[in-house]
Amino acid sequence: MRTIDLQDAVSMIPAGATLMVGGFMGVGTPEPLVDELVRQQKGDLTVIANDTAAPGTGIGKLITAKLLRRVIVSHIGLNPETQQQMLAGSLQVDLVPQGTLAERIRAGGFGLGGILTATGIGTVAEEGKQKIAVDGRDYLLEPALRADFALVHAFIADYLGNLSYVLTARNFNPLMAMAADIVIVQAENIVPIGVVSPDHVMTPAPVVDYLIAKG
Amino acid sequence: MRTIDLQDAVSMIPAGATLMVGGFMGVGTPEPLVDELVRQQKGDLTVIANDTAAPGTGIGKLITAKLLRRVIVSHIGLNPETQQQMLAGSLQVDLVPQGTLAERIRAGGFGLGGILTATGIGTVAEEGKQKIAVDGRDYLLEPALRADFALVHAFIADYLGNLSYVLTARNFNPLMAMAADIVIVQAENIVPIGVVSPDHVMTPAPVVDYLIAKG
Amino acid sequence: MDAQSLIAKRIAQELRNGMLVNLGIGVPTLVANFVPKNTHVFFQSENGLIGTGPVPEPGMALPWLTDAGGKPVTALPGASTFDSAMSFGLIRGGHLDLTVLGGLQVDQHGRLANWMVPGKMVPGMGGAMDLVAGAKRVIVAMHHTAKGRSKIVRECSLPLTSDRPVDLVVTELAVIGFPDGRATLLETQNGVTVEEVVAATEAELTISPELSKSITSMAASGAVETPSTGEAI
Amino acid sequence: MDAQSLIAKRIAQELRNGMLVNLGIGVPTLVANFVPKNTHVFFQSENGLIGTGPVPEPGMALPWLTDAGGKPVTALPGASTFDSAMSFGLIRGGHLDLTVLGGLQVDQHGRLANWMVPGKMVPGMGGAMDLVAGAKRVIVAMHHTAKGRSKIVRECSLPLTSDRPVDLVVTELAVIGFPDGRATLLETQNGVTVEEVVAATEAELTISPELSKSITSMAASGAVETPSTGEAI
Repeated sequence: MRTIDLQDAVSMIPAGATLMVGGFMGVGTPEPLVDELVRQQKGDLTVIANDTAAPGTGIGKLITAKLLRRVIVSHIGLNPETQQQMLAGSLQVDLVPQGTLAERIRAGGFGLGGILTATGIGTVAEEGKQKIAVDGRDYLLEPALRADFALVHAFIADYLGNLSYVLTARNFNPLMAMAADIVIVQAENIVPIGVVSPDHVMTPAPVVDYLIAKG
Repeated sequence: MRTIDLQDAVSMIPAGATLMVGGFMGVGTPEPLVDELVRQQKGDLTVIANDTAAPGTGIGKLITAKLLRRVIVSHIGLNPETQQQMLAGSLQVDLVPQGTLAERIRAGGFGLGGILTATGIGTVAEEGKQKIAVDGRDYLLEPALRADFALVHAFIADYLGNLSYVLTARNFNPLMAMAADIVIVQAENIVPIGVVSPDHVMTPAPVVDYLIAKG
Repeated sequence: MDAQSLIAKRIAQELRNGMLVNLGIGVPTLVANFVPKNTHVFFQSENGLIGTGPVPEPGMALPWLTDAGGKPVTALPGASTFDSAMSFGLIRGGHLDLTVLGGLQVDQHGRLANWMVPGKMVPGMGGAMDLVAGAKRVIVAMHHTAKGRSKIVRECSLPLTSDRPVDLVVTELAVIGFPDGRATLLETQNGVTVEEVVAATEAELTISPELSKSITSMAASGAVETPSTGEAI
Repeated sequence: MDAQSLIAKRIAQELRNGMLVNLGIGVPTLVANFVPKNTHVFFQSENGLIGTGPVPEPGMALPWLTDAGGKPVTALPGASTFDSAMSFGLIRGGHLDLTVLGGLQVDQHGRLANWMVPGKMVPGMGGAMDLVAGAKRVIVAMHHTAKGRSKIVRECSLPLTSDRPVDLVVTELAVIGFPDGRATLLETQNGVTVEEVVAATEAELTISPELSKSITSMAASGAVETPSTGEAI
C-alpha cells in the first residue's frame, strides 16, 4: 500500500476505465474521489455500483457531468438524470438485482467464475442467461464482475491500509475492495497501526493499493 | 432465539443427523456440545467441518467415540483414528478442498445453488463434477452444502443472540451459522444487549435459534 | 383510519416474535408503526442493517446510518450492520421471515409486478427480485385499484418481479391469499362486503370456505346479505 | 547450513515489500526466519489470520490464536482476522502474492503432487489445492530426492494437487523454474555443479541460458569445468 494525493490517484485512472464505486444512495461513496473525477473530466467511464444516487450526490455527480458511458447498477430511481440519459441513448444502463450484483462483485474478488441464484428466474433478468439445475432446482448463472479500479470509502484506515467501515456506509465497499485490479481508498480517519483490533479489520491491508493522504 | 440447557440442546439432535461443527484443528469448536454428544451417545452422524482435529480434541472426540458415519472435511491428517476408521470402512470420508468447502457452506447459507471454482481442476477432486465455462475459463460446479444443525462456537453472544468471534476461532463458525436449519451456539461470554457495537456483530441475532445457557 | 394505515395495521397482525422482517418503501414502511405490544421483531434494511430504529431527533442524524432510501434512521440496541453480500445472503438464504412490498399488479396466481412500467418508470429492481425470490413469506401492501382499475389482475401486463407467488395481498378492501395457486379472498376489511371486493377485482377470486362460513353465519344472524358461494367467480 | 535452512533462505530472497505470503507447514515455515532486512511482508495463515507472528512466550499462548496446525502463534501489530471464506477468497481471488509449499513430486512441466500417497498417507488436501490454483506465484520447497530417488520427475505417479504449474522449485541442490512449460535449471546451490543436479534429477532438465553463460565464463576463468550446453539433456 502506498499513500497518494487525491489528484495523483485520479490521474492514474484513464478515460474509458471500468470503476467500481462504493456506496448506497451516496452513503459510503468516496466523495472526494468522485469530485476529482469530475474536476479532471475523466470521461467514457463504466461504473459498477449499487445505484446512481441522486443529482449532486456521489455517483450522481458523475451522471450530471456526463462522464459515464455505461452503468451496471441495481437502482436508478432516485436520479431522473440517469433515466434521461438512458432514454436519450447516451448512457447504457444494465440493471441487475441488488443481491445478484453484490454476489457477482464478490465472486470477482474471491476468484469464483460466477454465482448460481434463483433470483430473476421467470423475469426479464433471466434473458440471455444460462440456467443450471442443482439438486432439481433451477438457478441462473450470473458471471463474476471485476473492474480496473475500485474507489472505496472507509471509516478508518490504519497506516498499513487495514480498513474498517461504519454502520450502513459499509455496503458494497468491502466487496469492491477485493474485486478490482487497483484499489484506491479514501478514509474518513487514518490511524496508527494497532489502533484497530484484528477482529475489527474488515478489509485486510494487502488488498489495498493506494490510500488517499489527507490534504 | 431461545436459551437452552446444554443437555436439552443435544437432546434435540436425532441420531443420523447432519451436523456442521465449527472449528479449525479444534480451535473454535464448541467443546461442551461435542462432549455432550459423546455423553448422550448420539450416533450415525454426518459431520461437515474443516477437519477431524486430533484424538481428544473437538471433533476428534466424536471420531474416538465412533459416533460418525460420514465426514465431509478438508483434512484428517492430524487424526490417525479417522484414517483407521476410513481404511476399516466404518467411516466415509469425503475430502473437499478447504476453500471449496468454505464456499459451499456459505452458498448453502446464502441461498446460492453452488459455486464455480477452478480449484481441483485436473485433479481427483474434479471426478463426477460438472465443468462450466465462463468467459473461456473452466470451473467446477460444486454444490451448496446445508445441515440439519450447526454447532457454533462464539466468543461473545449478547442476550439477543448477536455473535462475535475472536481471532482464529472464527474460521467456519459464521458460515455455518447461516447454513443449517437449526443453529445452536455455545458462547464463551454472554453479555447484555448493546455491549457489542453493531459493526462488530459477525452473525446477526435472527439466524441463531438456541444459545446454550451457562451451567 | 386512512387506507394506507388500514393496510399497514392489518399486515402488522402477521408479525410474530423474533421474526426478521424487511419493509419496502411507501405503505410497507408504515407497518413498523403498528407492531403489536409484546412482539419483538427485527427490521432489516437491505443497505446493511438489522435493528432499524425511528427517524433521529433533530441534530442527531449521522450520514453513515440511513435506510435503503438514503434517509437518516437510528439503530436500536442490539442492532447489527453488514455488507451488501451478507444483507442479501440473509434475504436469499431463507433467513428473512417476512418481506412487505408495494405492488403495481398481482396476478391471480399471486405473481407480483412491482418494479417497472415499460416506457415510463424504470427505477431498477433494486432488492425487490431478491426479496420476492428469497423471503420465507411475501406480503404485498397496495391499494386495491389504481385510477379505478383493479391491481389484482388475471395476468400481469407489467414485467414480473419473480415467478414465485406472493403469500398475501393486503389492500384497503381485502386480504387475499393464494392457496393452491388461486387468488382467494380470505377477509374483507371492516365494513367492506364480499361483493364490493369482487366488483373491484379483475382476477378470478375464490371465496375462502372460512369466509363463506362466517358470512353465512352472519347472514343467518341478519348481519349481512347472503354472499355468493365459495366457488370461483 | 542444513539443507532445510538452505532452501528456506533461498526462497526468502523472492520476498518483496508488501507481499501477502502463505507458508505451508514444514520447510516452508522456515522461510519466515530469513525475511531480508527492510522487507515487510504479510504472512497469512489460512485458518484466518494475516500478520502471523512468532510462537508466544511461555505462559502467553491463547487458545484462540493459532496457526493452521492448531499451534499457538502471536499476531503482529496490524494483523487482521477473518472467516474461512474470506481466507480462501484472498487465496483464490489472486490477492495472495506467493505461497510456499512442500512437495512430494513435481513433474517436468511444473505440476505438483503434495497431498496424498495412495494406500498410505491420505491427510486430505486441506488448503493445498486452493493455494496452488489461486496464488499469483507458487514456490515448492523440498528436498531434491527422497530415499535416493528424484522428486523432480518426468511424470507424477502421485495424485496432482493442481494442473496449474508451479513457478519455482527450490531444493538443497538447485533452483528450477518452468518457462515455456519445461523444467529449467536456473541456479545451483553454492558448491553444487550442474552435473550433480542433472544426475539427481529424473525430469528432463533444460539449462537456462543465463546459467550456461555464467558457468562458461567461470570455466573460462578456470573456476569450474566446462558444463554441458544449454540444451535439454
